[in-house]
Amino acid sequence: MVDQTAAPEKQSKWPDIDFKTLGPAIALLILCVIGYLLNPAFLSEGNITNLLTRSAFIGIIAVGATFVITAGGIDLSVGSMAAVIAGLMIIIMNSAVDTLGTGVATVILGCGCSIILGIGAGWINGFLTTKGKIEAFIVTLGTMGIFRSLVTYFADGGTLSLNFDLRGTYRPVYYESVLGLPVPVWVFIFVAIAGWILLNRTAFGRFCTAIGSSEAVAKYSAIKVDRIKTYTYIIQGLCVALATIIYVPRLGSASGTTGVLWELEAIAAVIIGGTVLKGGYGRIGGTILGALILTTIGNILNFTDVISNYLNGTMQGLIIIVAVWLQRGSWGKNKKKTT
Amino acid sequence: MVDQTAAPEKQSKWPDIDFKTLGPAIALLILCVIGYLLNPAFLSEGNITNLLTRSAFIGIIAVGATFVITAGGIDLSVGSMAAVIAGLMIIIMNSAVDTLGTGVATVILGCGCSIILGIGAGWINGFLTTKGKIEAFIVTLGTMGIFRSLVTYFADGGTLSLNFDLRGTYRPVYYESVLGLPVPVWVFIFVAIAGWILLNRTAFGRFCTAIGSSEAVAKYSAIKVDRIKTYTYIIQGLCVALATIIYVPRLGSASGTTGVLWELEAIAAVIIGGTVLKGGYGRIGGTILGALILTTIGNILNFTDVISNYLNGTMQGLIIIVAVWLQRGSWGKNKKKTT
Amino acid sequence: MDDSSNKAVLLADRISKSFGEVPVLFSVNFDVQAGEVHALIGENGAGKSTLMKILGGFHAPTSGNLIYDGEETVLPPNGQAEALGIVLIHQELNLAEQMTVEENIFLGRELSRNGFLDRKEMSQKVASWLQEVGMNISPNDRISELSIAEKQMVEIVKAMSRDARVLIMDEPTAVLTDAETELFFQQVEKLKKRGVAIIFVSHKLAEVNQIADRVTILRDGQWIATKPVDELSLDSMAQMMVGRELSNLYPPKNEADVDSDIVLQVQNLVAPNVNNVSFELRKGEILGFSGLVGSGRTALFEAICGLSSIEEGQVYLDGQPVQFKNVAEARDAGVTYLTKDRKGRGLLLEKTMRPNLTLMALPKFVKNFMMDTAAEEEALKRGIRRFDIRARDPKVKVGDMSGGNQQKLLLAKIMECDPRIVIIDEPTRGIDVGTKQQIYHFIAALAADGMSVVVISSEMPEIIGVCHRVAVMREGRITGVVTGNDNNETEIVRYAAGLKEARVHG
Amino acid sequence: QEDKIKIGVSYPTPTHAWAAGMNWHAEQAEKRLEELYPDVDLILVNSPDSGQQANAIEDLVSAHGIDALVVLPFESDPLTDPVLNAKKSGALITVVDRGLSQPNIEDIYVAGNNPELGRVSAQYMKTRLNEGDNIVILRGIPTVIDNERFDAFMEEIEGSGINVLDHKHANWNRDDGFEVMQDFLSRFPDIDAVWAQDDDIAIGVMAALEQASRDDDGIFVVGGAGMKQIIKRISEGDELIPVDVLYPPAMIATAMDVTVNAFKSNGPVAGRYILGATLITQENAMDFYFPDSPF
Ligand SMILES: Nc1ncnc2c1ncn2[C@@H]1O[C@H](COP(=O)(O)OP(=O)(O)OP(=O)(O)O)[C@@H](O)[C@H]1O
Ligand SMILES: Nc1ncnc2c1ncn2[C@@H]1O[C@H](COP(=O)(O)OP(=O)(O)OP(=O)(O)O)[C@@H](O)[C@H]1O
Ligand SMILES: [Mg+2]
Ligand SMILES: [Mg+2]
Repeated sequence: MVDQTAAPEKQSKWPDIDFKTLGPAIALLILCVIGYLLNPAFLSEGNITNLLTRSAFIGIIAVGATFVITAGGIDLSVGSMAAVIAGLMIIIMNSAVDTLGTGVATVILGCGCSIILGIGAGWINGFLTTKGKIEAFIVTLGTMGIFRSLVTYFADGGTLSLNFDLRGTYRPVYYESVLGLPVPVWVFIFVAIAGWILLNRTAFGRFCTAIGSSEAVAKYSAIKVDRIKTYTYIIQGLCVALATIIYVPRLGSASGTTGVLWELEAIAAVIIGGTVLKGGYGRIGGTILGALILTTIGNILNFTDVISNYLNGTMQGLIIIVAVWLQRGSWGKNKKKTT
Repeated sequence: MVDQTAAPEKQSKWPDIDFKTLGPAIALLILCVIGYLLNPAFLSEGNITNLLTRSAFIGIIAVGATFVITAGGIDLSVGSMAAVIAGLMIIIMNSAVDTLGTGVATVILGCGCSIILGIGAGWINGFLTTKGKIEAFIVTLGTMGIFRSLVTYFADGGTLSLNFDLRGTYRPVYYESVLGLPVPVWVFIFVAIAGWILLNRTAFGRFCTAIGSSEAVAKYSAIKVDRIKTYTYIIQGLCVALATIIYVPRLGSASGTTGVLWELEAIAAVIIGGTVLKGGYGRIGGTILGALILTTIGNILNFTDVISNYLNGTMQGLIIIVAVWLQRGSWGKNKKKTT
Repeated sequence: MDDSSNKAVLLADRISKSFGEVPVLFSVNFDVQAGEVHALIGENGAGKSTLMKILGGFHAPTSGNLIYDGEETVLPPNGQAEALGIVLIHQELNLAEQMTVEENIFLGRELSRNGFLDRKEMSQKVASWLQEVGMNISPNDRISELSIAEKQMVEIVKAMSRDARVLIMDEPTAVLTDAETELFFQQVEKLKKRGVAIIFVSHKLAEVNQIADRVTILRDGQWIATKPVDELSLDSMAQMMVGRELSNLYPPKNEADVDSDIVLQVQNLVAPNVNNVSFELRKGEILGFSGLVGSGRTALFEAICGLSSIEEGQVYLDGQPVQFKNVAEARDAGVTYLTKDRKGRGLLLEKTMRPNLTLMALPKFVKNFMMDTAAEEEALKRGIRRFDIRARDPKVKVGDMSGGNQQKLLLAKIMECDPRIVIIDEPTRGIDVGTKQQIYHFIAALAADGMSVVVISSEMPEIIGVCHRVAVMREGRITGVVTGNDNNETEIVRYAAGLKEARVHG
Repeated sequence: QEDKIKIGVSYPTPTHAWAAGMNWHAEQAEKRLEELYPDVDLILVNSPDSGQQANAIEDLVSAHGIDALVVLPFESDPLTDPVLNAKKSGALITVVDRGLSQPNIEDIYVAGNNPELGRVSAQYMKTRLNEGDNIVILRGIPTVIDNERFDAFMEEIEGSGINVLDHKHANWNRDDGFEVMQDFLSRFPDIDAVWAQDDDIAIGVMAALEQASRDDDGIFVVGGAGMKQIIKRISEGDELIPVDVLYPPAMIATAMDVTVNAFKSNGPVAGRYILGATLITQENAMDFYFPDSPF
């Protein structure tokens, strides 16, 4: 609402386009400069690669979240979903070692199951939201608790670990590079492009935006609101599954603490990127930048010990607020406003 | 949006009023019956008192959250805010012992500071949201991180403990009963009644509803939107301060883990109670019941060992979803609906 | 003009307004005196609403002055001018949907006693006001549960309750039926006698003729004339608005072929607010639906198009039984419904014209799984031309377009679906005479091309002028169908009011 | 700067008192060692979860080019690979508290003994309780550590005739300890002892006992880890909390000492240092009392 009412005030077109589109990019740039000034190693190839690879998890999940949020929903369950999918993947792969061995076949089986699980979990969220007519916030808060406790249960309170030999087979998916870029980054790029096309260049993306703008108008415009909304949750589930597929080889394990607070990070990435939380306007490009910004903040804080470790959270919070404030460009307009 | 479009579907007045108002009450009743069947001690006076006292924290915070949400905002920072206020209160009281002694004066000073801090923290959230034109989600996600890391910093990562003698003076605020009810329950009752009156019987309550319903309409009705929204965050801060005042004497300590996830619990209580997450419709009575429902779920799970400990989260999630589903009454209408 | 401006309560002196680079008003003069009704007319997008908003303080003029009570004034923003006695009823409904009638009427001006709301007092007042305008709703009803007409009446009650010295009303009657308009005008007369200065915007020229004392005509943001109403005939008003001679408003009726195929047949339909309705629609026919507000016309067609559920009865399309589960199925079968609630259900106000235009027919604009933006652009150009949509800035948000142009866009949107049967609910709501004429001709052309059209309208002349046959509904039933010579106002009103009821066989 | 010996120290963000104590000891050790050896730079980083700890270790290697890594893993399995990568970069690896899931990665291993903590607690219970007595258990956060402690406790208590009425997770948190204990007290009229496993939980448990006025009928609480307030009460002969089982937060300092030594002493330093789970009683309490530590 804030954005809707604020929008008409913008008198000239220039600063508007500027900030919505370039805002997150500028924020990221400033962060990079700060990082470099703190420690030139920040711009070393190794660090850049690390940064991109790390952003991949949250970034991929956030692409899914962009669809959910654009269509006016919200998904709080993604972190727990990632944990439970990782857990089940590991269980399935470990038990498939007996029959399929520790080769690629088992890994592919695991990835396949991951995708099926992601789609299934997304469908549950979507179904309960649309057919059950329960607020998305409640549904996904509920499934968040359920998924998280399920993974703890499967792991018997401890950690589920991938068979050691299997880990060798699976490792390259996280650690290898193709054409100079690590595999997770490629997956990220792929998901980002696919997401961008889907949101901006297909009828489906239009439907999401329309539903987020006004469900009633969408319904009267021959859009199958419930179905499309369910699809957004399924896309979210799929993205979580993909993120999990590249997460598992990294740490080779899953536990009750896997993916804690990823949901907030993902949503934050989406909002920092310029998507409107109440729906109706989504920007995949912004989301990608949002994910990069969040990862960079963490990275920079690891690069310096000027600040007490305890105050990391303070820095993170401040930077997020300032980044969004800068990009919303409200500082330029404040005095023009009448209220 | 869901709710706005759903509303016109309701054909007869009866079932509508029924479920919105009585739904949470029925859900609570069912829970109590289950609790009693699992273990008759559930209805013992001691347990009921424990339950009510525990609900007081979340309940008081949730009353504040009802205002914020009704006016179309959200506050994710309440748990961390409680922690940082508790921490500062303890620091202030401990250092006042030298001058004011360990008597009531110091406790009153502490409580006064708590209220000032709560109002201040709420004002910061409100100011950044309204004047900074930053989404409430981002602002309060940021302040959530900031508050949480501040308390960890103050406590040096550990626990801040109240001076032992002071604790003796302050203890009764949590542990004593007046007319058969513990003090926190009285505070809860007071806050609930004050909140109910404010929301339902004053112009301010109407302004909140109007803003949540449509900011444009509210603005065109000469309502000072920014100011009212800021007030809702200040009320939220005040409620957090009150909750903290009754929390501190319980264990006399605060740490980085104090109040973790209270924000989600408070918001869940509000939504379970029937308030609409996107704003425009708030129910204090429902919020109270929502808080009681959440506490009761936790209590019941401690009263039985039929379910694996690890699955507590699953039960909690399921019960929340089912409770909301029941009260939304969509099960009766499903077949009449078309998409 | 000169002598009148002395007595003017509110006077606009050479007002200009631009939105960004787009100029909308050019040095317009306007004034209103105590105890008079001053009507403002003009084509869609002429700048009437913009001028009203400036007079109400909601927009600041780019240049020019407002003189209130003889003093140059800068009005406070956001409806705070109400405190000065200037009240505006917006063209677009401006109510908080989830709140009750009473809460809305007193919004921002609540009566309190000792800091607590005096709910009894407010409730009583609202109840008596509602009664005065003949409204049969409770102060505790939620706005979201009211029909559009009822919402408009609530707006009117809200405005009239505010002890205005200047009451500005932007198309208050657009969604009202004649009966309601009549009640409304009685209130206006009362206010006038009390010395309130009233500004009235409408596209219904007959109404203007009836209620106004003076008329100002605006064209393309320019002031054209201000005249006492007696010096103007309906035709001259229309002519001055449009800037050219208007031929006959309604197209000649070529009688529909009574033997042509029945494309849509409805038998004993029971649905929410619809009670056992049967009718049939032939190829090339224009079938009107008349009735009072809330008679169930909208409910009937929403049920047919899959927007609400059918409880009993059967719908046949080309003789085949059908039951659409959603709008998409109806659209794919060639049946489309244009809603009367253009703001709430018709258009995405935050988006520009293009996505709105193609939204309903989106599958048509997909090429290789991608949106074909070129085709969309093409469609937009076509739509703009065909329906004469005038938006000075093609990238303007639909919510910022003038009401009439929104309506035209909505029509264009429906037509993108290439329907065989098109159901238009209140097709000309808020549309100027010139464009109305175009739309009527357009409907006639559709029928001539072999399409079937259902026109739901509360404007009696429109129904009579355009339709071959008219079904009249009352309380969810069809009480009669009139054709030929019976297709006249008295006959329809008798059916609508329940004075007469025919046994209608399916 | 280049010629300095850089030692990265990575451990979980202190979110409960024990970890805060560990953090305090680490900071003390940093100050002490950097003063003692000007050419040693210790870099302390904490992380809130496994994934971020992996990030932090990567950053220690890539940005700081560490010569040695002292790591207290958030969880064993997930951090095995990242630590292995650090080792591949040539760093000396010291693992603290939680072993990695593959052998031979670490050069030095310094750890407490979780099963021992459970066992010692159970043994003490057996000395105080008789057959047919009832106890309740408040566990930590569901993790491997909690499982190890719990399983060892149950194994030891088996056959003694002591009834374990129920066990619930109190997440090493005071508030949870308080609430779970309140409910145990409503549920079970006869409880003879409580194994709280951790001193934070024990504090909550004692508050609940006090509230229900059941703190003076001979019931006692066994905590764990060695929080200063608890140790103080033990030293004063408190009946309610007669003993504590040590799980020293200072182990990280030990590990840092040993690691620095590996660079400073001539002989090779390697091996395993397992610190016992000492039973703290009134007699030896003052040996474990650090009034300045936050823990
Ligand atoms: N906030 C705005 N931003 C940009 N353009 C605007 C805005 N408001 C109005 N306009 C433009 O100003 C012009 C005049 O609109 P206005 O609403 O005043 O017309 P109107 O005479 O009331 O027409 P109608 O009879 O259709 O209601 C239109 O072209 C419209 O698009
Ligand atoms: N969304 C709704 N919620 C509640 N009641 C409704 C709703 N829509 C229609 N009704 C009621 O159903 C009845 C029929 O309404 P409907 O809109 O079909 O009438 P209509 O003849 O189209 O009237 P109008 O002249 O307003 O277009 C009325 O009593 C109306 O109040
Ligand atoms: Mg207009
Ligand atoms: Mg150092």
